[in-house]
Amino acid sequence: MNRIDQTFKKNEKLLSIYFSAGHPKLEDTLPILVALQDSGVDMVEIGLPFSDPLADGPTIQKSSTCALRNGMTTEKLFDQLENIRDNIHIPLVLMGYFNPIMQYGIERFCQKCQSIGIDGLIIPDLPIDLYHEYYKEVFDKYNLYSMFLITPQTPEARIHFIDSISNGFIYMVSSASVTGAQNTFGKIHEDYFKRIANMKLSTPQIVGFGISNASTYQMATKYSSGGIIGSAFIKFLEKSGVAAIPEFIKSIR
Amino acid sequence: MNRIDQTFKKNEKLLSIYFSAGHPKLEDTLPILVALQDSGVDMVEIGLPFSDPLADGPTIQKSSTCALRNGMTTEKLFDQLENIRDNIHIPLVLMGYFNPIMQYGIERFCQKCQSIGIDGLIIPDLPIDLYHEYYKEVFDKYNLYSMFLITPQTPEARIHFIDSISNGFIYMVSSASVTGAQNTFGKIHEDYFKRIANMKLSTPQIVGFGISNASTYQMATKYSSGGIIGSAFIKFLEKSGVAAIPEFIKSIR
Amino acid sequence: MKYQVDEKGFYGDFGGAYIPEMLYPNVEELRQNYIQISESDSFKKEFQSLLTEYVGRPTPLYFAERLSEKYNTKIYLKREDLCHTGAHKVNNTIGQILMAKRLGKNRIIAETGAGQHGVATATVCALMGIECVIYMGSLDIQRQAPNVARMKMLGAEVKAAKSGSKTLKDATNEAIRDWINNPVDTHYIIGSVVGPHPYPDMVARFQSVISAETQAQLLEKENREYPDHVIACVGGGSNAAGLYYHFLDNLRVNIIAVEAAGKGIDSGASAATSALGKEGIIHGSKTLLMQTLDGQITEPYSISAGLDYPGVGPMHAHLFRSKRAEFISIPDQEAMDWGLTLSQMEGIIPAIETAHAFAVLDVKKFYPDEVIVFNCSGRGDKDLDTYIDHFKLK
Amino acid sequence: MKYQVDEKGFYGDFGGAYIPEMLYPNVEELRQNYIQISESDSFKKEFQSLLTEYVGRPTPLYFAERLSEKYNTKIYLKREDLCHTGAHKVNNTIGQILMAKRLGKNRIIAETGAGQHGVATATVCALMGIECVIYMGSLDIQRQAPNVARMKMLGAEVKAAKSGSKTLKDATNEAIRDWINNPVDTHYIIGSVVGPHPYPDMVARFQSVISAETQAQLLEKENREYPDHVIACVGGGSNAAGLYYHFLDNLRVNIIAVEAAGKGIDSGASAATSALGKEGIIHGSKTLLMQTLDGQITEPYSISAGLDYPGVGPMHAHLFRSKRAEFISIPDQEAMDWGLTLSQMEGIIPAIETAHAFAVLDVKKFYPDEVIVFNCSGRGDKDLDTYIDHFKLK
Ligand SMILES: Cc1ncc(COP(=O)(O)O)c(C=O)c1O
Ligand SMILES: Cc1ncc(COP(=O)(O)O)c(C=O)c1O
Repeated sequence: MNRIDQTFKKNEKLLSIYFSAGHPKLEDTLPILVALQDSGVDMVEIGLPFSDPLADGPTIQKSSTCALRNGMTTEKLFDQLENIRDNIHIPLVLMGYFNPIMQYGIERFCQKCQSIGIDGLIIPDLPIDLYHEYYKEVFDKYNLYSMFLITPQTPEARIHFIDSISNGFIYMVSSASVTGAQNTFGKIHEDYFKRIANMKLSTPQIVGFGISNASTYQMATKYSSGGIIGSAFIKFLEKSGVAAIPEFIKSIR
Repeated sequence: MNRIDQTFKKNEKLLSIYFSAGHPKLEDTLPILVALQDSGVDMVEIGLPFSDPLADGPTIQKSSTCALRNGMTTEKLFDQLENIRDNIHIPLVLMGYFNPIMQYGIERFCQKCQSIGIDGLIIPDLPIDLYHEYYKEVFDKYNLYSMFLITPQTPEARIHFIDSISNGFIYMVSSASVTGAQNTFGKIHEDYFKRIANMKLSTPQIVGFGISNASTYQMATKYSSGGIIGSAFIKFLEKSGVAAIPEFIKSIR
Repeated sequence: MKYQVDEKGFYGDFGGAYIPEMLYPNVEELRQNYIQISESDSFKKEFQSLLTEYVGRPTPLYFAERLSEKYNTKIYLKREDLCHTGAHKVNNTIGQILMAKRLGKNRIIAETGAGQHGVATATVCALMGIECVIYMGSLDIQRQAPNVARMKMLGAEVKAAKSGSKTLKDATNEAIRDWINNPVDTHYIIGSVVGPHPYPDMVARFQSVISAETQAQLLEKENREYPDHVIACVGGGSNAAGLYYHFLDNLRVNIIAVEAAGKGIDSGASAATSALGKEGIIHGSKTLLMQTLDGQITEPYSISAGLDYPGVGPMHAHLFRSKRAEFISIPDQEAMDWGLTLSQMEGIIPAIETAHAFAVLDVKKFYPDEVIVFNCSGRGDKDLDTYIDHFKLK
Repeated sequence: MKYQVDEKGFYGDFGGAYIPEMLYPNVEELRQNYIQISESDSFKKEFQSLLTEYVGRPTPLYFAERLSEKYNTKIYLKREDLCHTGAHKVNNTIGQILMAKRLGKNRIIAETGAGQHGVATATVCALMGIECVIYMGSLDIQRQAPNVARMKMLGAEVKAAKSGSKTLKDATNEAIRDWINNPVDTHYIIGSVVGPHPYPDMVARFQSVISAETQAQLLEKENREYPDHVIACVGGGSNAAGLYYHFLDNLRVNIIAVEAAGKGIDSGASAATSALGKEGIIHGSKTLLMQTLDGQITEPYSISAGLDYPGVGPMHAHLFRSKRAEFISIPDQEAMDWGLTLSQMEGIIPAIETAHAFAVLDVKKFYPDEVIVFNCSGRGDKDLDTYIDHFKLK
């Protein structure tokens, strides 16, 4: 069983963290992963940095640019993760734009992920339709989950379609926006979370984009199976460093 | 008999001087006239300054602008000339653009000229055709001569026409150009002077534009009845002042 | 009453050719030939073909929907701003360069204020491979920098006129002086319906394509060949003459001419010739003219370089005196505001000259079923700096 | 071989819609409706009427006599520079604003490089009274200042994109982010044949008026509906797509695409995508793309902001790979020289983008009886500062 599914079995509400590999420092990937696991985080999304991250807000853009400037590459990341499963047992998801993956070679990329022990991929600019038609087969071959996004604007029929062919979880974008921390969720958000919860989808949902603190995390997970924190974590990391990670996680739950 | 005709009777070769009234100083008109007469100049053209002297080169333009800035006006000039004939007996010609004359009132202007003792007018932007048709009558009424220009480009037939209705003299522009001193006349000029001389016109010709020194004056008057010096005189005046005028005239002939 | 030029080159009391003898051969040559040449089949064919293929004519007669709605009347814009080089000026320079070629001239001079005429002249000279010298007031060189750059790109020499107000009037003086100095091979392309006869008439004829097209376009759009009002700004008056031309004798058409009031008619900084001018002579033509009591020509002022001229063409002087046209003057501020309004309501950034014309909408009341044709004489690219400064858009 | 888009949004191997789910509703809504809407009678009528009455179409197909003589072949210029706002870009923005209105959108965003698309977008938004936000790289904001001023005059908000190379690519990223953030009422008017399906096809259709007119005009002038060569510069590729459109399947027509070599293909400062690019994904579309081995998109370079883009539209990638079109790349210096040449030989100051296309005349030999159509995609007013600096014309 995929570690993602196992985790959902074990936990009522997941806390997942996103960071851009290679930022703040090129060699921070491992220390960050260890610190996150040790702090009780349930799952991690490792960002493969991209020059033109068009679904991301300023914080992740900046961390991405910085990581590239530090020398991060696909090859380098795989090197860093080579023996990751010696230490890390929580599910790991790679999050990256499609072009670098294409250039690496999609099959080669999937193969590598499997060999390392990556559990799944989130590719924001690979829509489910194209995935389904052209790439699913390869992903399946290497036992990689591919997770897809839904937003407040995603039509109901499409949500059901996504649900029907998803594995792992559905990445529920909290509001129509690029990534970026928000301080509060309002009634619109709650209504949307409720609406999706009421759809009783078969794939669990995790809320992402805009969770920044305990209150937004709580609100997000009231109706879903978990929350992903990205920008807020990256900002914290930049300010307080890897050693302070447990502090951040404790502030969330 | 008009003083202009008398002068041509008396002199083989005329020397005529142009200056802008009101320049270098507003009250220079009389002193300049006296100095010119005393130096043996045969005729003087008094420039009535105009804001837009489009047939004039930089030197006369500048003296014109300066005169206006000094406060010269048509009224003022007439005041200055009011009793001129008490002292000055050589022919005096007013040279000015048509607009200020129009604004003064053409008949009134002519009347005033007559009463002062002006002998004629040169109005560079009043072509002979329009003069002939609309204004000659008034000029004649007040016994004012009006002198017209010819240039190297003036067609022969037109020269004959101009000759036929001119009085006083024909103002022979030395070359196709606005006013402005030249250092030498070349073969082209000489050919042109000869050509006109050979036409045996009934009106005497005086060469103007480009006479600056003894040699250009001599060349100009070899085939004509006189020469007019403007820009070169104005430049001298500006540099050396009214008192030095005899010096300038001596340098010419 | 006759509104076209007579045989002697006059519009009523105005016009003629008050020129120094040095210009006589050139002007006379032109006078004797301009009609015969411009009416010849070969000229007409070449002229028309360049207007179509090169200039991009016919220009649209555009129904301005949002403006019409706001002012509750029918507003059409004759889109001279779409002409190659960005203003009506090129209609005339195309005509004159063909004229110059037929007269055997191989050097062109011109004056320019806003630079539009200079660019249009440099353009046709490049097209024909003819040497080109443009005179421009040194003040205008500063305030219309993009057009100076364009003239240079086109290979023209731009000479600064530094006398007087350093604007259009002085550039014209300099051009005339150049012509005097180069009487044989040079043609002077005057940029408006000013100057000695036959220029006003010749330029008006070349520009009359504007009203000829308007007639045909109105027939299609409004089922009649004429509008109720034609409105144009007047610097020298060429775009206005072009728009009015075929409507001059149709008294059902109300003619409105818009002059630049500058900082206000009584401010001492204005270019509203009809209001402030008297009969006089400027640049070879008897016309209305801003001048001192003494007959010295006044330095005009307008924020728009193309209207910054102390005279108007003799046709316009005649239209004013005969009351055939209604003259309105518009201050800088209102013109500028209309530049912005037209930009934001119709997506057309007009030349500041052009913007003056539209300000009539705030001054005069029109009826819902009236048809108004504005001459959108030029685009505002050359004026961007002025607009930006004025509206602090930076 | 088929050169038009297929049902799935691909041109051969290229195209598709590689977009974040957040954009799905908007892109899908467009995909489902764009053909039906743009083929409807009411749309066609309104589109055509605005092209005619507002943009000034048809643009002339101008026979460049001096150029033809010099190169001893028949050279025609399709005069898109005469379009309202000064380039072909407005054909597309007119189409898209009508599309946006029919889709019920009340806010428009766009990216711009040279600023021409930004101006064209701001213009149609002003025309329709719709809010408009333009993203522009902060480097481009500097080097295309006149267009920035124009956008502001037209009431658009210009937002600087400060990431990456601070040029077109980054402005496009920012626009996409805006669209993600404003998914309901906003339409994104992409300015070239790039982006996710259906944009490349939709934009190409709106621009295809260029080749439709060219066909009719050639029939009149050359007695046949097609030329021997069509030549256009390619940034994203919209003016090229417009010119090629109706000739794609006519194999007698040789298609030449001109890219910007910048400081030279091997200099590391270039925008010659076909020479330097590999298959990849940019802005939602699979196409040729300049990138590192690792798949990071390379910062392109060209002196002309409108060609300074690391990709090409998927149609062009397909034309390149299938060898249907010949791709040539031209360095800055030669493009600049041609800007001056065209100015001084034909009186047309081209956009620097456009100038690239003409440099083909120095690279390829044409025969005397061949008919060549260049797309004169835009005028050079926006580039005057660059020209002046480059040629030290001041
Ligand atoms: C756009 C535009 N409109 C109007 C004018 C004024 O000239 P005219 O009155 O001759 O049309 C100019 C002069 O440069 C101009 O550029
Ligand atoms: C005049 C002109 N030509 C060409 C281009 C390049 O765009 P495209 O390749 O989409 O025609 C631009 C872009 O701004 C432009 O302004």
